[in-house]
Amino acid sequence: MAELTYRDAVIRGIAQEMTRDPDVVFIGEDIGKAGGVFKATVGLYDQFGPVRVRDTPISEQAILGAAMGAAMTGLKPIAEIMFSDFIAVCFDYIANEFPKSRYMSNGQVKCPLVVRTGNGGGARFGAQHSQSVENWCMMIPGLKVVAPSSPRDVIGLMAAAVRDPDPVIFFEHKSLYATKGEVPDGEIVDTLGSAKIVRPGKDATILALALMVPRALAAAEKLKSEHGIDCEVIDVRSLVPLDTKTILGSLARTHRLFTVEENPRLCGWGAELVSIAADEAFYDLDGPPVRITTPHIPLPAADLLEDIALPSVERIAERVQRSLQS
Amino acid sequence: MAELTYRDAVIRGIAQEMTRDPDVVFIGEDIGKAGGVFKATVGLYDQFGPVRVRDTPISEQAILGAAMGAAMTGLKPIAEIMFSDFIAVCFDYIANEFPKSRYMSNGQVKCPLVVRTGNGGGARFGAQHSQSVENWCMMIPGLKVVAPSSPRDVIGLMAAAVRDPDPVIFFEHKSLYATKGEVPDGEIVDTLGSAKIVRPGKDATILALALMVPRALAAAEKLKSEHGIDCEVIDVRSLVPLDTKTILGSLARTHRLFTVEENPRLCGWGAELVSIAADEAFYDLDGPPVRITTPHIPLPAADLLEDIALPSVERIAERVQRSLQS
Amino acid sequence: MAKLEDRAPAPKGSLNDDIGEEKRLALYRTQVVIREAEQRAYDLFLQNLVKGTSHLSLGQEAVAAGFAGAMRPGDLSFCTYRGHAHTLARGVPIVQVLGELMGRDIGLMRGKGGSMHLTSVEHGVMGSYAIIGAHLPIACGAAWRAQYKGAKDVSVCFFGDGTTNIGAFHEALNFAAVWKLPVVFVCENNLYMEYTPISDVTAVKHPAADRAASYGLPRIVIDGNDADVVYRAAIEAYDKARAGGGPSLIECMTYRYSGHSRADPAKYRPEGELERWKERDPIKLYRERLRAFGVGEDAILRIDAEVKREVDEATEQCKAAAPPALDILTTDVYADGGFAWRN
Amino acid sequence: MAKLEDRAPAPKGSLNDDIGEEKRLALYRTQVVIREAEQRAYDLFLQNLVKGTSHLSLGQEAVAAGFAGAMRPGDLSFCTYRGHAHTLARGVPIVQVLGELMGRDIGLMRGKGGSMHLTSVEHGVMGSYAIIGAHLPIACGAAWRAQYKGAKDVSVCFFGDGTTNIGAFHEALNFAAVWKLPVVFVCENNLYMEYTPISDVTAVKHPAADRAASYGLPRIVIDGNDADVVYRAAIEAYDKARAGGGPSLIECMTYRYSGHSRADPAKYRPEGELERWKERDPIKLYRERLRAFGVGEDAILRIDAEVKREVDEATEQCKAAAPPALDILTTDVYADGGFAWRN
Ligand SMILES: Cc1ncc(C[n+]2csc(CCOP(=O)(O)OP(=O)(O)O)c2C)c(N)n1
Ligand SMILES: Cc1ncc(C[n+]2csc(CCOP(=O)(O)OP(=O)(O)O)c2C)c(N)n1
Ligand SMILES: [Mg+2]
Ligand SMILES: [Mg+2]
Repeated sequence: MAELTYRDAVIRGIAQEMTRDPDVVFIGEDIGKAGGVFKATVGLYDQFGPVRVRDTPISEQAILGAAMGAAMTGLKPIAEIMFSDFIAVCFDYIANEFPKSRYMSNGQVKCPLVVRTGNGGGARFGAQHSQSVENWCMMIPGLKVVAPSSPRDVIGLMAAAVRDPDPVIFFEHKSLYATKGEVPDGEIVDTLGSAKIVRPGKDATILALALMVPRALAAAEKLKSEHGIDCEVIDVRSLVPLDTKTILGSLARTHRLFTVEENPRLCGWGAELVSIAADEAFYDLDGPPVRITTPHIPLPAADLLEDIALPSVERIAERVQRSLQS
Repeated sequence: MAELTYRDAVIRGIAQEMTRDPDVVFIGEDIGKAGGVFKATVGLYDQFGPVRVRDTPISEQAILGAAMGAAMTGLKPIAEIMFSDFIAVCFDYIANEFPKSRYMSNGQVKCPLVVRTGNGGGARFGAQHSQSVENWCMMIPGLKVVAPSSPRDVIGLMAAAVRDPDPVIFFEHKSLYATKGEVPDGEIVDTLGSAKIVRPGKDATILALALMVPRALAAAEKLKSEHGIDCEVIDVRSLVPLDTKTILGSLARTHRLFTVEENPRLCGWGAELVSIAADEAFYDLDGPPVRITTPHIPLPAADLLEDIALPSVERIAERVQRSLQS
Repeated sequence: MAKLEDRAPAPKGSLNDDIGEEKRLALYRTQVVIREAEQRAYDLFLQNLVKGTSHLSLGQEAVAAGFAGAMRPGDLSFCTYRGHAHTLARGVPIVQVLGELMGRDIGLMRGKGGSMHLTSVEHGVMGSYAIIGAHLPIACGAAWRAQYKGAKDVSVCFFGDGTTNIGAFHEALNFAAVWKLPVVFVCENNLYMEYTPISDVTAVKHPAADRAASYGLPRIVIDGNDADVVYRAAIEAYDKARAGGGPSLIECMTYRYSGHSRADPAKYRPEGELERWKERDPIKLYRERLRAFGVGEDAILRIDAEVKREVDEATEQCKAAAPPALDILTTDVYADGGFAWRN
Repeated sequence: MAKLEDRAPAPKGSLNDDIGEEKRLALYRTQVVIREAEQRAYDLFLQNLVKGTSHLSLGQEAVAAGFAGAMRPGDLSFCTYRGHAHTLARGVPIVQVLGELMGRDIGLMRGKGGSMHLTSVEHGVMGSYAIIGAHLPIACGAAWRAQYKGAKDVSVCFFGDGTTNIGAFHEALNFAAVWKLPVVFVCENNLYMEYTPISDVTAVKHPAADRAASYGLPRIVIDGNDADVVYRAAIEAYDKARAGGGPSLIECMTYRYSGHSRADPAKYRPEGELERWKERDPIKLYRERLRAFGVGEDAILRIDAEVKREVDEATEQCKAAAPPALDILTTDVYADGGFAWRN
């Protein structure tokens, strides 16, 4: 056991997989010699050399296209898209190429690659560098989508993503890079598609992802101590595959559902989960399922504005309390 | 009154607005001299000349970027993206530029433009030319999103879109181009953000969009004649702004909700509407809200496969009947 | 024939020069296979047996034949929606191509991909891509894998003149050049995008070649209607790539006879243009060369007849073939064979 | 100083040549404004009064001063995240720029945009764009409007060397060239992307200029540290644009003194590089020229002092300023002033 930052967990996760499998290669902008703009790849260039850890031009389409061509023909590439907002400049690969090649070719083409990217707000970077865009990927058939909230999950899910035979979009949360957590020694390998009950409870189920997990947990503590409300908090971890068993199982016990999303309101993973619950667990629900989200706005840069945009511990707690006690 | 095809309605809608306002200009690939690959812009080049109707290179980013720059500085551009799947190659403008410029500039920058694009399946074009991608846009704060189902709505909503001061993504359905409908003479101007009850009914509310509207209507007739089930069918028409009043109003009368979506399952507009209903009209619902969608797959090319992928009249009717009579 | 001045003169040589008789007969046969199969595909549209769209390479056969003819097994082809020709040229059976166009179970992808997405990994056809430009970076990736693994295969990426104006072209070319990847970019300049002349929308005369210098590459324009010229240019580029010399960008001047796709009657072409290009029809030209080099008429006719029979047989087989089983609708979305996105 | 050989020799001339004294003093002042304001911004980071990120143009002042100095009112600037300099150069008050960086209500966009998105439509600063390459097509659009309306304004688009490898660069350049748009593309080649030397990832030596021919444009490389050289190149390009001669692409050789952004200590630079560039510091160079041309020391010192005072005052004003009202969080998403996406 050691305490590690989320940032260092990224390094360790990639290193673990590159050590294991010589076909794992890693490319992106400034990821090599410079160690990445978030310092989340420091040392990999020295450890694995310039052939396996390779700096690219500012050419996101070339980065993802090259990753795909390499994946199709036998490598296991990890490609970095520096900020997840930039997925928009290479979205054709995300939406039309990676996820459709296997299907269109009737199974002939494989695409085992990982796109890792810095997601989310909190750093006062403004509207084009702060978005949570995991929904841009979740809605595309053929992709897998994960978003770890802890250093341990970073390593375990990274390993699972790299070993997975399908394209995986791996969302690292920029505001979690500096956070710390306990990480066991030795190899860590998780499985995609398993949610984690991070706080058991009986009065309501709160689903959260990435940066929203610690906030949901804090809100749950607050609800407990201030209102005696006992919430179960689930870290969804993997949007595709989606662990509906764990989620619906929790709902069957608590009978109330809340989702906490950092992304803007419309068509988020919260909407998907609420819809699944409303359809499949309608008679389990004792009250309306509620989505707590960032409002449907671009993100502002100023700190005070950004702070009230993203769901906060207070807002989560207030909304859950109001809903349960109305 | 005249009978017009949906295709000709596109031409008439654009012509109406170009005649009205000399600042309306129209660009895209093969839209001018050649009249468009769907023949939905035939005659505009001759009528308005090469300065106002302008063929572009295959440069979707340049097309949308140019439209934006022109819109910011005083023109009212209509830009065509030939197939909506290609939004993926210029998604940065859709996701990061158009919708954020006004907000980031604290209201200084305006972006009054229309992107019209051929959306949807049914033409056996395969996975990269058949998608329904209105959700790619609906989830982005700052955009408006419409998808007409009839020739009359094509003209009216086109006029509303062109006159709107915000960026509007206008989804024309490829499989509707050849369909016909009555269209009044003279100028037609609709409003964005109003849904239409296209069939009143009392037993359930069925929400549909674009190609799914005629199918939902046919399914409603089938349900009526075969099972005595009387469904209200609503053509959503505009995803943003969203006419939740009409939709929730209907639900308050029928107490059951069905959405019929052509797009793949996850995070669609159906999920958004089910979530809104589950949250705000929970106690109106007499049973689970149900989404009828294309499965979460890329689209196949072969006709028989494509036919079973998209929601059909039979599938809609069967699903509604099963749900209501269980 | 505005661009004739760019063409190399017809190659000198003899039957047993660097290309040789056997290869020449193979190049001829490939061109005839493409011609006959494409023409058949067109007939099948008219009979409404091919659904959806389809993009033919009639008139452009020499490009496909020359580049594929110069490949070794293991070399990889990356095609566009206009990919029947390149797929056939790698030896994919006609019946599988026509079967795919007709949406039959014997189709190359059992109808799941359709005309625009022909793929046969077994034959090195690594996919046909229908979003303009997308496959140029993908071909870079395959070439990167070859470089990384020390493999000697070359990735060959085909695309049209119109494709040179999209961003992915630029990114791929720079990327390939900087990493010195064994990839060959082949621009089939048939003078048109869908319906718009490439010269209306391009800042330079030769949309690919005139930009090669932007990537530190030599300017190469060849006669794309002469399979020998194409073959030699291909060999040279492949050799360079295999030797670690990096990418090439080759612009082939050619012309498509039919419309852009099934829906297009091609009325935008100036009068006489088609006819002038047909005078330099690649198959006619090649047949004349074979004759001039002394190949007997019977050998030529034998090939013609064999191919004709093959196409006829494939057609009948496809017509009689079953549609795909409907349960493949949801197979092969993910590597586990299914489409489950949840438990 | 690897690229010195590309530089034009220092301009000959005198105080009352084509540029003239008044303009020269204005160019000098603009450079000093940028230098002082940027250095202040940096100090304010260190005091944690500027949050988020920030990209300074220290060392690159001559480019901004020269291009803005040659503009007329009504000409439009399109900037990147490294846009403070170009914004200030158009006359936007320092207090509004620093206020925006500090997230105050008096900020140019009341804190909603932040350092990377400075916009002042009133001053012709049509936005700062933080996605590499995005604004090149947007600038084309503004120029298209000018062409369409018969207006005589020019759109000027600034970007870095690294931006030349992204697809949007290519699309915009071709588009502008084909439509002969009155747009001037200005590449500030400061030798680095974020941390990676541009030469490591680019197939040609001059990432912009060596590609001009791909768009039928002349190759232009200038000394970006000499405001006179920049000014003259700007005038020439603007004149061409206004006369209907179409776009220009100008590569300015320059160097940034600080890291890429706030977070970057810039350790990747070879030893001595920074020092060598500082020998040709644009402000030092310009001050020397003014002196050589006979401008009195007092005039120079007066400008320095005035600017210093302005920056000090702006700083105090910003420190004392209120944060934005929280209700602006949801304003101006749509043109109706709000964010309602439903009724
Ligand atoms: C990104 C994108 N934009 C537009 C299209 C529509 N489209 C298909 S083929 C084509 C013309 C391509 O011209 P060219 O590259 O010359 O190839 P050719 O068809 O002549 O072989 C266009 C515009 C597309 N498939 N993808
Ligand atoms: C599409 C995209 N990719 C990557 C980035 C991250 N990024 C911001 S600045 C930068 C370097 C840009 O270098 P250059 O164009 O030379 O401009 P400079 O910063 O040197 O002024 C990068 C990679 C981005 N903002 N957008
Ligand atoms: Mg072409
Ligand atoms: Mg730079």
